[in-house]
Amino acid sequence: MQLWLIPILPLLGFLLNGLFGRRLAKPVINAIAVGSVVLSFLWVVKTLNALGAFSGGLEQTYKEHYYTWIQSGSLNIGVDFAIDRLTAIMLMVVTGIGSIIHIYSVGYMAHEGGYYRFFAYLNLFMFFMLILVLGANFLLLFVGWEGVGLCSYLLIGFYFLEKFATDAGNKAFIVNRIGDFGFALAVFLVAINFGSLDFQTVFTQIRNMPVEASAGIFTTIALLLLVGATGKSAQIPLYVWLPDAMAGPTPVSALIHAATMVTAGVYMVARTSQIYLHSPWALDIVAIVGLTTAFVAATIGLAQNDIKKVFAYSTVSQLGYMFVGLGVGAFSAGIFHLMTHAFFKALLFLGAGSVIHACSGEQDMRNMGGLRKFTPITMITLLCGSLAIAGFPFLSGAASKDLILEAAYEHAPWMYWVGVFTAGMTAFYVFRAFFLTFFGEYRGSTAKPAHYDPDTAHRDDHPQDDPGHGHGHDHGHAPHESPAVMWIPLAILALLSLGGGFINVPHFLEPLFPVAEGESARWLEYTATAAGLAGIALAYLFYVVSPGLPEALAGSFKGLYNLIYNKYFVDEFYDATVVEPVVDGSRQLLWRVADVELIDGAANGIGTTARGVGRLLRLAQSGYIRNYAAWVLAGSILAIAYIGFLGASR
Amino acid sequence: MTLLDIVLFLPLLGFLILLVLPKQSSRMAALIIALGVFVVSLGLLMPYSFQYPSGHTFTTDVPWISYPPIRYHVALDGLSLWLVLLSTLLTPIAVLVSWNYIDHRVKEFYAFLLLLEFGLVGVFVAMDLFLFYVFWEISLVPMYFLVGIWGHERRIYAAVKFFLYTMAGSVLMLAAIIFLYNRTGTFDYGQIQGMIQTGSLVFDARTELLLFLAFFGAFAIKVPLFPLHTWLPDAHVEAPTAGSVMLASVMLKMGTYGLVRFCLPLFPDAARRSAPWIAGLAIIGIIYGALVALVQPNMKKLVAYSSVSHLGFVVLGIFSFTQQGLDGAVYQMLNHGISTGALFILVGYLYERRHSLEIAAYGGVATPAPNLSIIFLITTLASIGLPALNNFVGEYLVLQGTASANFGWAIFAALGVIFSACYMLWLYQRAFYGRASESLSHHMPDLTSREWAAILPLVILMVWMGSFAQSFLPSISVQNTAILNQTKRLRVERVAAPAQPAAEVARANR
Amino acid sequence: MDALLFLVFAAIAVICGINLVVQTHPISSALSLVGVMGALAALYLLLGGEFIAAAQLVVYAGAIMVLFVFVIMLLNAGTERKLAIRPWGKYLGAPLLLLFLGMMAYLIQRILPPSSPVVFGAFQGGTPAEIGRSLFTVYLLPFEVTSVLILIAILGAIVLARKEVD
Amino acid sequence: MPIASFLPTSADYARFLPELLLTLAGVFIMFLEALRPEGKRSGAGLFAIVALVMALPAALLASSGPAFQGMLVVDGMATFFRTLVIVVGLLVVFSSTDYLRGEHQESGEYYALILFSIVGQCVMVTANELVMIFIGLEISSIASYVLAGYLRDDARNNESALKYFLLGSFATAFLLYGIAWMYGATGSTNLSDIRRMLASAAAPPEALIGVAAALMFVGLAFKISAAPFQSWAPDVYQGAPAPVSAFLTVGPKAAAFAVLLRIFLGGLEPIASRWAPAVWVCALATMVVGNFAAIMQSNIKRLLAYSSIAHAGYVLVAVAANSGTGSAAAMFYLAAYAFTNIGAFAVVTYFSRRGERYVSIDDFAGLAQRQPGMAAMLTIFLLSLIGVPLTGGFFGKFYIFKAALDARLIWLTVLGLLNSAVAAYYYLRILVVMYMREPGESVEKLPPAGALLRIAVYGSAAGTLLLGIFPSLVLDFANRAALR
Amino acid sequence: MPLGPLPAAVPPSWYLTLSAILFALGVLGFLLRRNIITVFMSIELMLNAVNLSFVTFSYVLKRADGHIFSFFVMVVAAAEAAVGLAIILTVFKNRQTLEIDEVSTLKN
Repeated sequence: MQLWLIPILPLLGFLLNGLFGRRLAKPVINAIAVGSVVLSFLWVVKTLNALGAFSGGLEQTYKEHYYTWIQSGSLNIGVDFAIDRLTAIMLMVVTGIGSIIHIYSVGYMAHEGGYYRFFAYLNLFMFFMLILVLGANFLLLFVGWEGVGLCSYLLIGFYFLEKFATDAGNKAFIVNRIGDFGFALAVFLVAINFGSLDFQTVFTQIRNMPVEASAGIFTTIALLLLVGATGKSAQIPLYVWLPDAMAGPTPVSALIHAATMVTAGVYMVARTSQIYLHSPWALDIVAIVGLTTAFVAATIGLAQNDIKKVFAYSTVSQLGYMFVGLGVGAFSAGIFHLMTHAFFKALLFLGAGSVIHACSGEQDMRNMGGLRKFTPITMITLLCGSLAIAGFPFLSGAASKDLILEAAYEHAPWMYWVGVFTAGMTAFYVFRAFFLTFFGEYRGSTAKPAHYDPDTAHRDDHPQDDPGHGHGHDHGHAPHESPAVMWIPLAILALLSLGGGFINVPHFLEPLFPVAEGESARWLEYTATAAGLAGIALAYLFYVVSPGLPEALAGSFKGLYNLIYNKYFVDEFYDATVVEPVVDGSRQLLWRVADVELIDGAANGIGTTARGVGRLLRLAQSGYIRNYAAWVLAGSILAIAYIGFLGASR
Repeated sequence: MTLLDIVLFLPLLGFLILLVLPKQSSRMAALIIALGVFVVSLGLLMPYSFQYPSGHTFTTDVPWISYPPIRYHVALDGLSLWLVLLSTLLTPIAVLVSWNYIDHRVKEFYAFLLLLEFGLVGVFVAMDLFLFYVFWEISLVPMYFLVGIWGHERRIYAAVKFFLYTMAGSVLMLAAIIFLYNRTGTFDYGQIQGMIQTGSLVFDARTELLLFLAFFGAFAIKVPLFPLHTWLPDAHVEAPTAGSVMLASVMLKMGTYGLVRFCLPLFPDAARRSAPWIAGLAIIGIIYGALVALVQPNMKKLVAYSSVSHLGFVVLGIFSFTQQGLDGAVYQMLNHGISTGALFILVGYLYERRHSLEIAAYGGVATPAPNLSIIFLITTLASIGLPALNNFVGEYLVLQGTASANFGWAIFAALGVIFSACYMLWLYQRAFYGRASESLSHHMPDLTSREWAAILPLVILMVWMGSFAQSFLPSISVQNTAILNQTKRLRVERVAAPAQPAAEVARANR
Repeated sequence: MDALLFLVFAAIAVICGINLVVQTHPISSALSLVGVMGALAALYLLLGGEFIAAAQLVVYAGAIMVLFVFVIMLLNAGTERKLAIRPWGKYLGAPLLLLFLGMMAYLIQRILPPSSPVVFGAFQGGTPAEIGRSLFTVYLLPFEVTSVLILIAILGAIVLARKEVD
Repeated sequence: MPIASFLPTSADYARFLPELLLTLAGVFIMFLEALRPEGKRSGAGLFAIVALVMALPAALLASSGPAFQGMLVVDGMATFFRTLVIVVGLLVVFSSTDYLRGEHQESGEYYALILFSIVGQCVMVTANELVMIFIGLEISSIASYVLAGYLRDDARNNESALKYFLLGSFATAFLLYGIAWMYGATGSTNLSDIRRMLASAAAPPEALIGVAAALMFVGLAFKISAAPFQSWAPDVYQGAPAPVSAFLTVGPKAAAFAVLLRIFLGGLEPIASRWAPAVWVCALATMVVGNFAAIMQSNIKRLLAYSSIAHAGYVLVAVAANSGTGSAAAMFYLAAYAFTNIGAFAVVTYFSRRGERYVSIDDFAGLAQRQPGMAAMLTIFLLSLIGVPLTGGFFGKFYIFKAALDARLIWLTVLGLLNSAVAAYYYLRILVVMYMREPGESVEKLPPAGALLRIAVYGSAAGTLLLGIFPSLVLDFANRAALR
Repeated sequence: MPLGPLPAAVPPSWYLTLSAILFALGVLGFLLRRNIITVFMSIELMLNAVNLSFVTFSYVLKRADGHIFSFFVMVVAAAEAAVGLAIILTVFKNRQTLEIDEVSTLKN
């Protein structure tokens, strides 16, 4: 089946653009970048079709072995790819959304510097993401896992002249490293306990093992994996990197930080569901983490003014939902939501991008408004996306979210209620953004300097070529609609987020995750939907009907408002408790004191002592013959005493 | 006269040739010789390319000194093969990187470089304890001069410190070697090893421990293991680029190699008994090195401390006494050689352009010199153990092995992986990202073809070793299995085994 | 009788010896040294060393001491001057010497196996004839080799003391 | 017993041939000197070289056995040391000529003295009789006293000579006193007899022998500059003319060691349990004093003097081992050290120039850039002194500590090895200034070395490396020659 | 020494004691005297003491070797005297002093 073609195509794209991109014309770069991804999408479709995924086939895992990567003792790790229905969905989402966003980027990045670099990174990301989903063992999964992390690092820091961008990049990478730390430990434990890292081998072993009554090896592994997942999928406590990640170009936020990479955690938990199913305890933790994240992120989302930040927190929140789904055992629901979320969140981000594009790089919603006049298409598509995420009946978001909530109710009603409330908040802040952007009057000054200065931003590597005019360039232009190459992808995504709910993912996944029989009570759906609609209405009231209200409200709940406006001061907390202690401790204590003073001091101390002894001995060398004679006499007396008399005693 | 002998003595020949050649031609001559040695050394791969012999190959064993019986006994096995190749590969690269860097007393410089290669290769192939010690000390001298003559401001302090540290360690090893001879009547590694295996040579616990420590001390200083590491930062900072490269890439491996080759098989019980302590030190080294590296204002110091951290992994793997741990450790030796070597080369490039090692003196290099920064990025990623790059395989195996030996160790050691990301990425951000100052952009040309030639092989190796580890691992693995078997037997059995006179055993082992 | 003689000459020897040490003028030290040598010559006789007693007087008291006195005169060395320098050696010396003497005395009195008292004429081996015989038979080689010694002495003296060549 | 039986046979003379040759040569040189027309230089140096070269085979090929009523005994050890001191003499003569020329003191007496002193040392190493030992010792010493003060107008020379002479004869008195007691205790001065006596049932009280041995040890320890009798050495070696210092640090020392081995490992072996511990202590003290005091030196001659003390300490370790391998190790070490040290001093001789102006270590700054050849040679010598492999010094140390471990002297070995690590520090300092500092005026106007001196330097270097790479050449001989 | 009625003859040990005392006096002279020549004479005193021991022992042993030995000692002493005094002369020529402590420029 040549599964290897799927990741290799983007890799080729990366190599071509990465090595020769600087000498290539933009059309060629586009052709390579977009082409490679689209091709791999087509190859995915062909492969899945051949495997009968679209015709109820692919019940069993299909696996291909290429070569042995690492062989040490009993441990044998091969480069194997495998496809089952879970992978199938991920493949479709990744390559599909990937292609769309690549196309969109052609328009969005048209005037950016480092063009080839951008697409090279994007292709590299596709490669690693596909490795992640195709990998048939933990280590290969880990390869993709870290690889996508790398690409996100590179793309977040794409505008590397800006300190905040590179800071965000480092933050993302390092926070993810913390997650990977857990993942790695889990991998070790798996290898130790099951003697292999191959999914099939491990899970077949586990299947015949009893479910753990109390916390045991499964719980340990599961929780360690969860640590990894929280890192990659931006769950509490490691979610802090995602909002900053918005420093990257918007398509990146859409592809990596909304649709695909951040869902890797969800995928991984689903992939290792066998382990979780053997540790109910761990599952509960997953659910609780998810729920908390969903709620907290949503609250923060309420008060953000940067449009991308709003969507970022909503991403965190939605990922929380997915984890709730997983945690309550509705794996298929989680994956379902993963897919739908990919549709509408990609849409939202790209839409936001289009808006930013329209407002010459402005991201603060307080300086937008009234755009419906200028960018009708964008508005409509965004509306679709917003409705979908708000859980408007029959739209994709509603379908998947309701499944999760129902499962949550089965598991523990209070979870359901928290979820519903969160859904309400979601609807509110999404539409808050929507209204602030498109309704009211345009508040942006016509000559707004961009938050970054593309003049230099695209001189970042080849100063020689003429500065194309980036977003910041059309100063003074009125906001304008985006070109077709940008809005057509929007349209496609809009359709998907409208109709995506009718793809029956749970059924498709049944061979992997059997769905609980029995129809759940209808009112559950109604309440959820109601919450969504209420949120929308509230947003309309606040930001269209009486725009003064929010400030008043914020005024009356100042403390609470500041708290959520400042994201609960979590970053500050981490800085104060982790970052600074480590850095200062290392500098002052470990380096200056321990290393220089103590250890090196001791070493040099030996030298000093030796020199001191030397000085003493020199003084004994007085130069006076009579003293020397005295030495001889003393020595002879010692010798006589020792050899002559004391010698007898021994 | 096997191929190995040729590989061993060509550098010495080159050294002599350089001494007689006129100054101006020495550069080219050195390059040709070094490359020649490398090409010849590739022939050593022959026996290892299709099957993986566990025994020795290219053995030469002739008497050197009649009494005490010291033999010129050199041989190659899966363990030494790659280290030899590493040395022969890095020498020409070192020649290349010093092409413009070294402008005075060029001839001596390259002569010493070749002499150093001679010593290093010798250390890895010597199968006679005495011969091993001889090469061990020989390799010390040229490095001393490389640092002391062509180094930076505090070069003399650094050189002397380096020499004395190593000397202090090795004299005790010499004592232990002599002691072993007095007990066994031979210096031959194989024979002594055999005696220990057959149980005809048994030490009481205390003696074995002391002997073990005598060897271990020498190696631990060379590695360097916390807290014996303080010579390393000085030596690295002061050494010229080529010196740092050879020091980090190959010389430090002498220590780890010694641990695997001598400490484990010769004193299995002592090694096993002291493993927890050593592992403890290794772990401290990993975290400590990383944390101290985090706050270094000087690039070379940073990389030096990172070496302390990385080699902690190697030691940890060795003393995990597991197949994976040992394989990982040996593989990590090579990885560290490649990636840290590359790092020093790149730092050297920066220094040649800006004449400063202070990170603060840089910033925004990526803009004027994109290629340099990309290569640096790849190297950085390799050294923080990004999958599909070389270090990942090594670190994974080490940690896997350690975990199966003692999960607690693995937890702490794995922390090192996080910190490594911190200091390297922070370094990269400060040096390469941001806006370049005018003066910097003017003095920051991109890589020249010579520089490409020096760095590219290493970069290729990083990817290759990361993605196709199996082209290296099997021969190493076979060797390590043997070593592990040698350390398996517990003293109780050996005491029980009939103690036969040493001479007999010696004959038996012939 | 023997005892008396011994005591007398021993006393002379010791007194002269002490005098040598305490005198600050080299000449008086030299003369007291001559005294010691004379006394010793007498004791040698008591011990039956006729030849050696003669040699003692001729070589030592005669030749060597003359040489000393000659040099002292040549350099007209006066009494020692007081110097600021105070090497600690001499202060350490005296107690150490007592220790030394103590050990030797213990050795001589306690450990050395006792032997018959010294009676004049009890030992006839010290006559010139006897000495001559063994010098030219058993000790031929050392006797010859000493010539080299003398040669060097002359040579050395010339090298060091001759007037400048240039 | 008939007188006839005492007449020396031809065999006796054959075994005494080297001494005879050298003596005759010495006398002949004195005649040459006397007959030499004013201002013309006599070929004394050349003649001395010829004589030594002739003496070499005579020493090497001498058939072993006693001579002159057992006054002498030619055995492997005697041959070894006789050869050694003769070679030493050769190298010293080579390295002296230019020096004397520079000082305008090139007169035959110098060579005559060297030859006579070597005669004395030959006598010492062959003697089997305390009388002979004593006389040989005195011949060698008196010649050395004169040599040390050879430049009689140089205050440093005088002082060195005076110190050497006074303290030397002071120590000799102790040695004599010891001999006297040994004679009194055993009734003999013949080492073989003494040993037989001590081993026999009629052995005198041990304390008696002990005291005698102690007093003799003092005398010899002084000659080999072992602590606490070392204090004269630095002053003397610093004050004496450089080539003479070279000679003093190896020639008389080697001979004294030979005597030490003969007396203690030979005659006094039966009471080893008494003297071995004392030697142990003495060895350690010597190493420590020598090495640590050397750390702070700035004058290279003085530094080498201290280092020679330290090396005497290493050899004493071998003596303390009190075994065949021990004495073999000591012999090998002395050979290696002879080459190394003469070489080092030869370079110093060359560098210090007239009046020994440049003897401070800092004067050597940048030598490697002006005279790379000489610097390289000095490097070899220093590395050998440190004990880096492939040099004689390394193998010397190796065999010594091997012997020590054979004799279970584990702590002495460890401490000794650590000492050698300390030693590395001050030798490195010289390397540092030679290679890592910029040249100063002392180096700027440095004339190229003369031919004879070159021979001395390169010869010693060759010897050092030869002993380092093929030690068997000498070591096998030493092992065969070793006592027991 | 035991006092009381004087015996007819004294045992050799008395001679040896005398020699030891003289030896010690010689050493003392070496340590106390500051005039180089006197110091040298002290050495001669020590040698004489040794000679006494030799002669005494050869009386005890009834053998002549001791005498021979002390004869050689005398010869050596003579030689030493010649050279030694020559050295002292040169020193005096250069420094115009015989104070032993002033000959101490080489030190440390």
